[in-house]
Amino acid sequence: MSLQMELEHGRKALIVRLKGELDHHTADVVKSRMEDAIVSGDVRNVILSLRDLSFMDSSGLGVILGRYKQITAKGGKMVVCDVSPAVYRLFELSGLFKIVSVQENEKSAISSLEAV
Amino acid sequence: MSLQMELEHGRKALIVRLKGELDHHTADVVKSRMEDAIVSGDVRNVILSLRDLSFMDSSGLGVILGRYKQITAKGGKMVVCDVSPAVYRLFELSGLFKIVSVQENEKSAISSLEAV
Amino acid sequence: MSGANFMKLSFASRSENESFARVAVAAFVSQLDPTLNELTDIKTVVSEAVTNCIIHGYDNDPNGIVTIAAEIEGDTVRITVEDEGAGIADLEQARQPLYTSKPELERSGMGFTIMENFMDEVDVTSAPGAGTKIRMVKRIESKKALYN
Amino acid sequence: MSGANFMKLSFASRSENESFARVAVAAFVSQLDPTLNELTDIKTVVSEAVTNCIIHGYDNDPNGIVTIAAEIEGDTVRITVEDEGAGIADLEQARQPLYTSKPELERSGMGFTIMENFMDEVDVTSAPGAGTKIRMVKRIESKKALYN
Ligand SMILES: Nc1ncnc2c1ncn2[C@@H]1O[C@H](COP(=O)(O)OP(=O)(O)O)[C@@H](O)[C@H]1O
Ligand SMILES: Nc1ncnc2c1ncn2[C@@H]1O[C@H](COP(=O)(O)OP(=O)(O)O)[C@@H](O)[C@H]1O
Repeated sequence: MSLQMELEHGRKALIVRLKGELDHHTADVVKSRMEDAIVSGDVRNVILSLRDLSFMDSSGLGVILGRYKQITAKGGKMVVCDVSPAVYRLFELSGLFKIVSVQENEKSAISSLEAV
Repeated sequence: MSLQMELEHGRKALIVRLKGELDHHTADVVKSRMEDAIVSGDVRNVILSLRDLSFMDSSGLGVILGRYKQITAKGGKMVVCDVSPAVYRLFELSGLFKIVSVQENEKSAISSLEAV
Repeated sequence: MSGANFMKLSFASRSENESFARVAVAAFVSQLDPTLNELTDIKTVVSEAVTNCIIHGYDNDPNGIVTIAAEIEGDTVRITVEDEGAGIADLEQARQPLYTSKPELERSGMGFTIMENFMDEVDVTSAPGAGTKIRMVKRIESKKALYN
Repeated sequence: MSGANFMKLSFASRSENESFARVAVAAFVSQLDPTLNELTDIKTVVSEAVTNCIIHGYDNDPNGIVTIAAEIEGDTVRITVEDEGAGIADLEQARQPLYTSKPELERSGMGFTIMENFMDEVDVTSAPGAGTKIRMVKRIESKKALYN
């Protein structure tokens, strides 16, 4: 597979790390695994780490926005971190960076959740 | 370009290091640069390092055999070193490893020239 | 080089081919010695256009055919991506940022906007039932810089 | 997956497309999750066959067209590489290890031998003036191992 996922249930948040290529083909598995984890687990917030993501297109924007809506509907927050310049550009174009909090790395993502 | 070449005039031999992909398209420049160096310079032997070669096909066999013939016609020797398993397999199939000396690395290639 | 270099690629409308399509086009374009950013732009727009053929053109039916043509002339690459699927009734609406006809599939509606932002020219020909053809043009800067 | 996945690729007979061709086929085949060795085998045979179309089929004329088709069915990949060039008069001689009709170009005469050794099946159709078509088949082991 061209996308690998790692899910870690942290104290403050579910940490999801994506590795590889996030496109329409691989978005499905990201959607269903995150959806399941958020619905079934005791998840308050989500941190999505894109550090090892080598490619993303607008299908990635869709799946991120979808999970953002899901977690905010539960009263939680979503933070995206380790965003490459290419992905950041997509965030800017779509206005996603205006609604989803973007942090430099996992550490600052966790602190940003604690600060509130 | 998908192939880079480094030529170093050593005491015992001209050391040629190839990096990238050696195919029909890139074989031309390898041929002409090595040919020129062997003809014009005071070159007795040739060491061809394939350590950073990521791809080679039968066009590579052709250009190596061509330079082997050129240097042996001048009474010199040719040693190939840092050969990947994939390239070694091509050497075996073609019988090239029976006529061209294959050494593990540049150091042993140089020693093998001194030994004689 | 005499004249333009070209390639034409057709494949089944399966989502597993999205990655293949963008790698193939990127490998072709890399003859122009593009920067990494330019290559990412090209991969992204190909991914957008091909995904649209599969999802919207063929409604996820794997039996359709997606066709890509690419041409390199000087420092310019021309890419067309084409399907013989559903077509688009209202092109102006379709090209609006954030517009999508399939919000239930979590589409972002950003495909066309990305193509327009990442390429120098984007031109769409489409009609309901007659498929969709996207023509895109990009000048590769790195090569230009070399010749200055 | 329903049925076979396929792709078809045509391009100008220019040597700069050799690298593009093998990357494209490798990207397509990587859906089968091949080992690195298997991928190298595939790249190598595509490189051999495409190079032959360019050098021998079209005598280095960049105006010819090389066509590759690839099909994945189960754990098997079928690849054809084809030109509409000179063709081969004596196929048996052509397939001999070390035989080349162009020793002046430093050809090694190992192209066919490599294809036969790296693929499970190799089948050549050719006639003088009518072009050459190579059909190759390889079963990808990694996938097989997975299903055992
Ligand atoms: N190849 C196509 N065939 C049919 N309709 C298309 C095609 N490409 C785009 N469209 C239409 O244009 C709309 C906008 O496309 P786009 O900006 O890529 O957003 P998205 O793919 O996220 O929906 C799509 O929702 C669809 O209705
Ligand atoms: N596509 C082709 N068109 C015409 N002749 C070909 C083609 N492929 C191979 N041949 C003939 O078969 C011979 C052997 O091919 P091969 O084993 O690949 O060796 P090489 O390419 O090094 O000559 C070639 O020298 C050529 O005469």
